[in-house]
Amino acid sequence: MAPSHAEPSGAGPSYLDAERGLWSWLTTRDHKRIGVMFLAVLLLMFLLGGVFALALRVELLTPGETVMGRLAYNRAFTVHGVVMVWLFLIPSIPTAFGNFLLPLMIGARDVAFPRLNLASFYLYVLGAVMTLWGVFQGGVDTGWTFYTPYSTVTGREVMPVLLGVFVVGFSTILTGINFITTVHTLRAPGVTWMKVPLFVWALYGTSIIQVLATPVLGMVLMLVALERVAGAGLFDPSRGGDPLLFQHLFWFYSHPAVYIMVLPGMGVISETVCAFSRKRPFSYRVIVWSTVGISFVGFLTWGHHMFVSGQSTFGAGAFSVLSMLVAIFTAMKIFTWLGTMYRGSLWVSTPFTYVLGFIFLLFFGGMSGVAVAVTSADLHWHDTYFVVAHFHFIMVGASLMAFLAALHYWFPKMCGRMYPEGMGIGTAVLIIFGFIATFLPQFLLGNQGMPRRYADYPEAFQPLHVASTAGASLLGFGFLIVAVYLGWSLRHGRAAGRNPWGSEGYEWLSDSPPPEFNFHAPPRFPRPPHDYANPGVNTEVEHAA
Amino acid sequence: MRGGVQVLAVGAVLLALATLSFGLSKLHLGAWAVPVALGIALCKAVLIAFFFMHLAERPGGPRLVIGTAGVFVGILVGLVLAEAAARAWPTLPPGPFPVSRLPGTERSGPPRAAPPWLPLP
Amino acid sequence: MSDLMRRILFLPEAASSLAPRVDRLHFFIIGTTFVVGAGIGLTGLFFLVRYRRGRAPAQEPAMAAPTWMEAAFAGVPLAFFLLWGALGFQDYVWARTPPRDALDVYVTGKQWMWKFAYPDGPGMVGVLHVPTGTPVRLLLTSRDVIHSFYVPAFRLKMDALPGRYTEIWFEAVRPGRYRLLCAEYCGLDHSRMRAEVVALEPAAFESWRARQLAQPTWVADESFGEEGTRGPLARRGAVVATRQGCFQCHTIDGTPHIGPTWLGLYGREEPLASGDSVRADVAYLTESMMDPLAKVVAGYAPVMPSFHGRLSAGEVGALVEYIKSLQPERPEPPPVQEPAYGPLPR
Amino acid sequence: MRREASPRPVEPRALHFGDEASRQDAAHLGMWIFLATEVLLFSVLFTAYALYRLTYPGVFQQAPAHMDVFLGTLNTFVLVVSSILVALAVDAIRNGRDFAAAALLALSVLLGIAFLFIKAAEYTKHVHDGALPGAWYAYEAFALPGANLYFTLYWVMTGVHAVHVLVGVGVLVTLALRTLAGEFGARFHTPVELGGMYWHLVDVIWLFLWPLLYLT
Repeated sequence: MAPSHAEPSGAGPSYLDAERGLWSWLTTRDHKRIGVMFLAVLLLMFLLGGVFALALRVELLTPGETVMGRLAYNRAFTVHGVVMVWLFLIPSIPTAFGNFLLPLMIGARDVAFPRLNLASFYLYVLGAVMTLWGVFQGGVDTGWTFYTPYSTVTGREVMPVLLGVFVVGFSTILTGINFITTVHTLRAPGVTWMKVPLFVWALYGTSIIQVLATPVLGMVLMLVALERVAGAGLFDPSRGGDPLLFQHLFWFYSHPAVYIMVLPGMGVISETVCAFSRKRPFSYRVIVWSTVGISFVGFLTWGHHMFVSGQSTFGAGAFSVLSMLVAIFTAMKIFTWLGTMYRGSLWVSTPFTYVLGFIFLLFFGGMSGVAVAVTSADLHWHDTYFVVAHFHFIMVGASLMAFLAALHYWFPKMCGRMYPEGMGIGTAVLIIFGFIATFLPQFLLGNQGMPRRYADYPEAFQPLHVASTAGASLLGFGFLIVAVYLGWSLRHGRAAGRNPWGSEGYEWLSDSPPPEFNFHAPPRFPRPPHDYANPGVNTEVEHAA
Repeated sequence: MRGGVQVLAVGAVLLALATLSFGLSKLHLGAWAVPVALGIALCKAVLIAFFFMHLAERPGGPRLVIGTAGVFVGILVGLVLAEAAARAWPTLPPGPFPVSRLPGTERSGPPRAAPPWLPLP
Repeated sequence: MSDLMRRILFLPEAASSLAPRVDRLHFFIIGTTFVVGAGIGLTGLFFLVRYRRGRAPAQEPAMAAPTWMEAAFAGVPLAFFLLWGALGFQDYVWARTPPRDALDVYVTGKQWMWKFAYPDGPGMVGVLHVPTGTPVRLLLTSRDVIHSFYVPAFRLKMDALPGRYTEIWFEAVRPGRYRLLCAEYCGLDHSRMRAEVVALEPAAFESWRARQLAQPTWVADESFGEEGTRGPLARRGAVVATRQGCFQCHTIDGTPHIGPTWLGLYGREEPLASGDSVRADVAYLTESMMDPLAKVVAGYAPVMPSFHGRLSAGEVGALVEYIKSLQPERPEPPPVQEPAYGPLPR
Repeated sequence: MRREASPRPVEPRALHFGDEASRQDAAHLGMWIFLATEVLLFSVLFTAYALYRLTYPGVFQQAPAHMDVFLGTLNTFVLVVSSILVALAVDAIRNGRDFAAAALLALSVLLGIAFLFIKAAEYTKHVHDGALPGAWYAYEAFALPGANLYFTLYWVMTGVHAVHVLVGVGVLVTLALRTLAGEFGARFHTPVELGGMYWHLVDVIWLFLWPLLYLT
């Protein structure tokens, strides 16, 4: 190594201060700044999706028309679904926290293709703008699933949304390519495959899914667009086509997409549960192999969305069994996290509160997933609020809790300041409670037979809807508090210091916030991450000037 | 220069295989036609990947990546076909079948005439 | 016991022979979930109290999962999941394999209504009459987009796809009226696409059927309004209506859509949103085209654009004449809706 | 600071990657992942083809009779030869003969353009027959249920492929010009290899399209 690239040792400017001005942010190739920009846009999207979620809950307070008509309702749930799934949950943890942390966690200076990384951000913004323009201008009313033939015959403008989601998908692919290449080629000396931090493993698994599944979605959306423009007929029964083909292809992407949403969250939990239990993971290899297993088996289960769609009984049986396999990996992870806590030294902090919520809610989300993957039970539950509650347990109860855990855990890493801890724990409890109050009634609604996407419903369903709406307002209030105190802490939080959590994770070896090129000197990782039996062995090399 | 000879040799094999595909198509192999044709195409693809796309020089990552992609293509095509083939009569669509549209969107299906930029004879 | 569980879980009554089967598995799964979930929650809480920082030694105990435990993590849940999968699949196959002696009913989903037809009898819109204690095979299809036939009390759901038939069967065990919902999102009025299944004692069903055969319930006929029955002005009106996009909101077959149907509209007494009512005569129809928001029929959103300046006087006359011509007749019972195709050549 | 014995793992310092070998490794790996996404992109169309071939077996067997098999086969040979030329060009640039490499790339560009022209000729013929995709299908000689789907698939598959050929031609032109400008040589030629890989992938996809659409 040429010694001419000597960097200042000790306290240099952090990545936040290395360059100044808006332009330096917009043209940056620093993975940390790109991660922060992603985070900012993602939070905006979450706000938008959340506002629509509350609007939907208010509309469902009473049967008949409460605050909006049926058309407005159909458009609103489409906005909620499209924004939350494609503009928030799928990119959320990988693009914001993954971008920020992945190079830090493997001791690299940046991701493998920094320019591609920036391109990915701008593609995401472009796709988001197109999608939002589409949903507000044209008022798309297809739901986020774009089921044919409805999406090909509806009078609303579906095209800009299809193209927007396509572009967002491209951004996802670029991030995936970048992450896989980075993990393969840029690990620091000493970081062997079985010493890669668990969050990085989760990102790696996620990237595999993103890279292999997203192109399928892109092509399917293009085919739907072609159907609308040219009457291609591939999904149109009046021209001999088969609408089930669309469902097959769509779920080939969109079922693994569920794991795109939840796998990074599981990575966050694996990371934080070790940090706050002061213990190495109960079984590193179980977590690693279940991560890889989920990203593989997740591709084999898409047909369980189609048990009552007219698919063959053979297909239903096969997909049902394969779905059971993927649930196993989640179960293994849950047991391993509990095992990690066993005889640890638990530090009850805000991230850890979210971890506990995550484990508990993921368990119920996963089990209800198994329940709807049971073919006969799905005859009753398919497309009812049971399914709605199930996937909200996974997407909000798990992914969003993990997002909040990550936000609090790495908040000091990103901006060098702490948030008020007591407030954080209280709000976390409030959010978890509000979440259960929102979605537990929805399980019961599903049992009672309330189908999804209903603007209006028979009166028998009202009590549970009222309960759910009450819970939702609690949940919304909780998010509001988080926004307020985190915003306050950005300016006024107390300085965090390099490693406020005393974590052994590789990323905490550098300053908080990190310097522009992550480490002042090449780090040395002789011990695995999360090795709390031998604290302080992993260090940066003392710079020999 | 050894590399150049190798490229030409592989190229010759590729051209020969292409000719073979074409020749076999004249024989009308019936049910075997598609598997045989796809098998030959796969051979060609493997040759190109290994010798032209430098896979021979790059063990590890790249082979893993393209192998995985192949597996997933197999899963997608295979499971969709397996499901569709097992559908009982009368669930396979019998062909063009009149479907009524949303009232008023009859025009959303384009006309059975060429678009203006494609003049028909 | 089952009834208590049903009440706790908010399940509707079990009114078909399938429902107890589904419920039994449901209780098994939910019971296991709650036991294990409570275990996990309590374990977490226990750890939280017992191993809270400060109480436990700060030094990390050297500990890793033994292999047998890793295997158990995977094996035990898998055994449960596969057992449920197998039990469920058994019932699923049962639910999708109709007995030979089943009564056939053809079900057609259409935005946003359900139509039912018996092989020998008249069709019905919105109400399906079935005998109890008899297997009923449903052959479902759709006229436009995908719908889903869902009767919560029967625990039964099957999509109705355009361009093909799907089948499912059920056997109602008790007489009663059961709610039928559409479970697959199908557009504007998806949430109002409801109907009813009326289960009758076999004897009552037979007498109902005999009565229906003698005096069929009126059903809007699709083929109504053939060219020959209309005058030239009405025909011109049909062309104008197509060109102006009237059919985006109005139907001519009796189906309510974004706007009121035109079938039988002329001369009808329409209730207004304001509480009054108005007789749909030439004056009202003309006013509605020119100033549509003046008198909106109750139950419809005020979304119609004004056609003032977009329609000539002649075109307005033609439209009115066309609407006049759309009077319901008492049609023949619809022909038997058999699948019109044979087995596929393989 | 000492250097690791093997080129990987890389020191996270200096120019991002430790040396040229690991830079190449990363570039190739990234390119392969991108190619994998392309493969999955086309797999959607192959799935649709397989499903409709299963549904309308007769139509798909008769369809090649309505295709211009001669032009299709000619196109196969054009693409394979151009692929060989690109492989030769990579070999040439590795051995430092950059003018030869540029010439070979230019030749394969010509073949790529020839491919597009032949394809256009075919398309014209189909338009004259009325064998247009989807709703515009009006080919009297082949009016079976499902025939319109065959031609929809034909247009979409070859159309998406043609777009890739077009992009590939653009890439090859850029590479040829940059080679002529002396940007690449025996030492640094990763872009030529990557661009070549893209072109080969386009070729491979055609090698699957050709038997499915023209031969069987």
